Amino acid sequence: METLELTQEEQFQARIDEDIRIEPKDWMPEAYRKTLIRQISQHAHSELVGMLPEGNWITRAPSLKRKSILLAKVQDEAGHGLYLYSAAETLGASRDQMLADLHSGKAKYSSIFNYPTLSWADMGTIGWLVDGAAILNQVPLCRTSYGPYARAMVRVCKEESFHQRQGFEIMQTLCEGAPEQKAMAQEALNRWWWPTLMMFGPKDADSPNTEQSMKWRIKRFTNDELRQKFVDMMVPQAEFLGLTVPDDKLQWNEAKQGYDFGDVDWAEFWDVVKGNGPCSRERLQARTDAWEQGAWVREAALAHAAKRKQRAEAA
Amino acid sequence: METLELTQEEQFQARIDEDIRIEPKDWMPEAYRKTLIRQISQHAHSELVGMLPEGNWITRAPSLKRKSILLAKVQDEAGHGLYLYSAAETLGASRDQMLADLHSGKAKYSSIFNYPTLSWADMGTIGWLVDGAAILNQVPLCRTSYGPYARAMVRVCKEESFHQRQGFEIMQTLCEGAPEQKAMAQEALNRWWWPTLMMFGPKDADSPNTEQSMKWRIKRFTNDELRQKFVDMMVPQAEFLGLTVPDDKLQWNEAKQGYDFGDVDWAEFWDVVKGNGPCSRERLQARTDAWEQGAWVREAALAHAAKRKQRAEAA
Amino acid sequence: RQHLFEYVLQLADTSLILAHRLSEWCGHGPILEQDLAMANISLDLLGEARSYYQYAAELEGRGRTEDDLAYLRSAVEYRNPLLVEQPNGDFAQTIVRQFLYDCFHYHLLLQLQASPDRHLAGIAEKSVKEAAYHIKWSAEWIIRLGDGTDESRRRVEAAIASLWRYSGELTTPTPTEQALQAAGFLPDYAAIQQQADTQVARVFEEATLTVPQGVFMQKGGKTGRHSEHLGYLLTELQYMQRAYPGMKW
Amino acid sequence: RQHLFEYVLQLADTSLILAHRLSEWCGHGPILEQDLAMANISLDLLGEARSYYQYAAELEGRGRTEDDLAYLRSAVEYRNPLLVEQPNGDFAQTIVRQFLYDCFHYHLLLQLQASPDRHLAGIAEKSVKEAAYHIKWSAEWIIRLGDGTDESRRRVEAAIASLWRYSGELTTPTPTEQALQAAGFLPDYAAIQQQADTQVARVFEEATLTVPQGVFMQKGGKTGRHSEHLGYLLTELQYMQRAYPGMKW
Repeated sequence: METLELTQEEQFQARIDEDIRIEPKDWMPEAYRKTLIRQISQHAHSELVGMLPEGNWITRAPSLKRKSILLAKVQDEAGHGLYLYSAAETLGASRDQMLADLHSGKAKYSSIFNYPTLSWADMGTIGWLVDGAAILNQVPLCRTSYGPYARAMVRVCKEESFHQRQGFEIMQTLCEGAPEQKAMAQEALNRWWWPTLMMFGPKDADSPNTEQSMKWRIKRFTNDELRQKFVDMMVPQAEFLGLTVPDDKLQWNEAKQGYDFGDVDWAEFWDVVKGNGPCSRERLQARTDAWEQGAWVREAALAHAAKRKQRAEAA
Repeated sequence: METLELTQEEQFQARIDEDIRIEPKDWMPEAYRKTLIRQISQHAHSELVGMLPEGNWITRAPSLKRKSILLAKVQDEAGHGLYLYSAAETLGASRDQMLADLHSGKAKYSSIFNYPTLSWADMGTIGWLVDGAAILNQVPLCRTSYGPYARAMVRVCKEESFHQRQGFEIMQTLCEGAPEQKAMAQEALNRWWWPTLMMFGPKDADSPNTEQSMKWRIKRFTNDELRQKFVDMMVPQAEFLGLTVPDDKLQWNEAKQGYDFGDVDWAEFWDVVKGNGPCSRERLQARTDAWEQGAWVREAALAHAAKRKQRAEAA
Repeated sequence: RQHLFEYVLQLADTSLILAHRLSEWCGHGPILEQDLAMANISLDLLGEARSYYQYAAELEGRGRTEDDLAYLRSAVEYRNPLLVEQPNGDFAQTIVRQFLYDCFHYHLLLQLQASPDRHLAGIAEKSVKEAAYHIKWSAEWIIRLGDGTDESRRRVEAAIASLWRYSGELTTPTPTEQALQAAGFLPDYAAIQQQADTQVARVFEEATLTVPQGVFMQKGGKTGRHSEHLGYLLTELQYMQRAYPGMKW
Repeated sequence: RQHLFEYVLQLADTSLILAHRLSEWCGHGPILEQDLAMANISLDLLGEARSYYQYAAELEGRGRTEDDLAYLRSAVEYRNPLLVEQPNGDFAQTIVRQFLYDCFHYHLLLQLQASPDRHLAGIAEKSVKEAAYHIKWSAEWIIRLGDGTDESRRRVEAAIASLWRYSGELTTPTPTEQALQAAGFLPDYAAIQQQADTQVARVFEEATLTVPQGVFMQKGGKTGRHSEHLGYLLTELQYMQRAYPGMKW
């Protein structure tokens, strides 16, 4: 009889295989918990750090309407960060600890945010390409096995696709505008295309954790699958805009019904991952500055709350 | 016999009356020394603080040539500050003490620098009007009784009149330019005219120290005399530029062969003197910030010099 | 009508400049939730500014758009009071600037709802609800900082010492405002000042802070005599419109 | 000729941006004498930039002026290396930025004097005298700060840690520079790098500072891929020309 009983781990995997959500109070393997905390907090950090490159153009947005849309977008990213930190907290991680790991460089965030935003067209390109890539990465996560994460991703993805449309619209306006505007759009695409392809991570052959993550259904497609999907989706959009994708090797492959495309500069990819991106230092500095300069504010809020509590108890 | 001997003070005054220069090693009354230190250091502080309103436009100058001229001009002001601090040091004042008095608010500087520079035309107006007024105040000081001060003023005045011509030239370019440029010039004149008239100090009736200073020949004209001279000099220049002096009461007086003009807003004058000028706080803050943030640099320079000296002595 | 145009423009500039300052915090706030709160208030003010600019453009009737008014006027043409252009400084400076402005803004909007100018009244009606939230937020922070730690108290006191002198301009009417008051379009500022003072006093008391007395009040922004800070703000705000004249974005 | 134009423009942008950064110190230096010194260097570089821009305009032959080139190009069109656009930071950051640049600049100018392009050689001949003064000044300060107090040492070390990674770009030739080197218009950078390294090592030794090893070198500025700092610098630098197109000043 005993041999027929499933171990906890087998029961857990069986639930996952049946697409039953895992909830905070359910038993879960320690490796699953740890992997999820790492992944969710990394995602939360990406939202937080991701505020910086776009935040860089809020004060210089070219119209009141654009200023408003951009500020609202960056604000949404702060909101996504909040959802995601909360989701990670259901796994026993504390927000302070996660932030400490970000600030110490222990925790990672998406490398794409280590590139600078140099023109207004970058606001379009980030919305269109970077958010587009993020959506491809994230939509499958709406069905991920961990309940709080999946629910957070549903909200995130809804807003992200809205942002993506706004980004595309910025590009469209530029491409239909004056020659300087179209040139600005092309120049931005030239800078962002390759870093965006890097967002899907290393090649499958160099991505050892993929298999376990797919088994746990916290990942549902491989890096290369998503990258192919992205190229196939974006090339026609670039053509629609009248922009040229900066890749000589790009070519339609009738047999695979998809595009062949050049190889990412993996040396650059690993340099950026190792913290040598063009803005790596500035991004982390901006976050730690905000955190350190805000310490007295957080302390004041705690001290005041304690005083209030004490007074309420005394009364 | 004794009654015929002159006291030290009488000898001193006799030298002054004969226009013989007083030099650092000569005997001088304590009040003379103190008055001079106050006046020279105040003048030095004015050069130092005076760097700020014009410095405010160096990074926004409208052409490379103008940027260069403006930077050189502000640099000259730093140089004037140096000459004048040195002149005051010959009277036994230390530069550190004079600066401490500036930073504590004990020492004054010219009130004109407590007004903000809000447009490029202010660079023209300051050169033309403010330097023009400064020259009227300062030219007589080239013949002042105290030698080091008089010699410093000779150098200062030479450069100031060069600056004044440059300021006038900026105004002329604006007035001969596009309508927006001429409007910019007029708007600047409107803001600076009255504060410039205040540069000559209170009315003679309210200026109790004038008499003693004139006796010591550290002042050679009264405030009202200089103010009249200034108006008589500037009104035709404004006319030449095609600008309107913002004074309803301005009118040529054939009898006195000079202009009648409206009264300065003395309430504003005293407010600014008391430290309530529009930029009083910012100016002093900028200077104390520079001083405090530079403390470690000065300490390092001293420490290094001491180390070198020690090594030289040991060798 | 010219006076109304000028006044609506003043309101627009004021909301825009304060919104711009708040937006500078975006991504750099001391607490993520407060980053969101400041972005919210900034967005409210930006929306209010756009309503005013659109209305001002309509009143002027010379075909200028909201963006022309915001992006193509120089510092000396801007009409915001000095308070809102002051730099963010630390969080305490931002909170004090916001609270002093909110106390005025909220009570002004309450009154403007009854303006005989229906368009203006309509904007006020919509904005007053947002302003009620702003003042709640900034008042709570004044209390937390004043009655928090020694450091927060020191910082909020320093902020009050540096910003109080700009509060008087808000309720000191310019000739334009006087003309509109005389015509019954604008409420009397003495009443608004009293309401604002009462609110400040109440909040400061709870925050264990002292209301400054006898401070010399600076003014000038509402008549175009700004601090030197505004020019730098405008170089950023206006750069794109200036660099690419007449383009659509 | 196109390469030469691009290269002269790169020299011009480099001198202008560094001059601009130094000019930001004006009125705020730690010692009045050093305020003067920084203004002097800034003026030298500004003069050098103007010579290059004028020559670039001539090479281009499309009627653009020095001001058109300086004021009407966007950040991605600017060609200065990343080092010179880095913010002033504290005095130590300014000194380290200056010293690293001076070591390259001085040795480059020494070589450029022998360029077959007589115009370029002429500008170099004039500028090298100034650059000799600059390097003397910045080297002395490196020594004072390194061998000064604990605090100055800590600060200069922090500045080296943050700026060293931009030094490699100076002697990493772009395709344009390679083409000019191949044509004999530009000296080989390996020799310049060696001379600069020797000088850095000598000065650091006297300053009791350690030369960093194995630092990942950032590049991009010379091909238009700048840091985010440059955009803000240009909003100020270009504001007037952008706001009032085509006017004379």
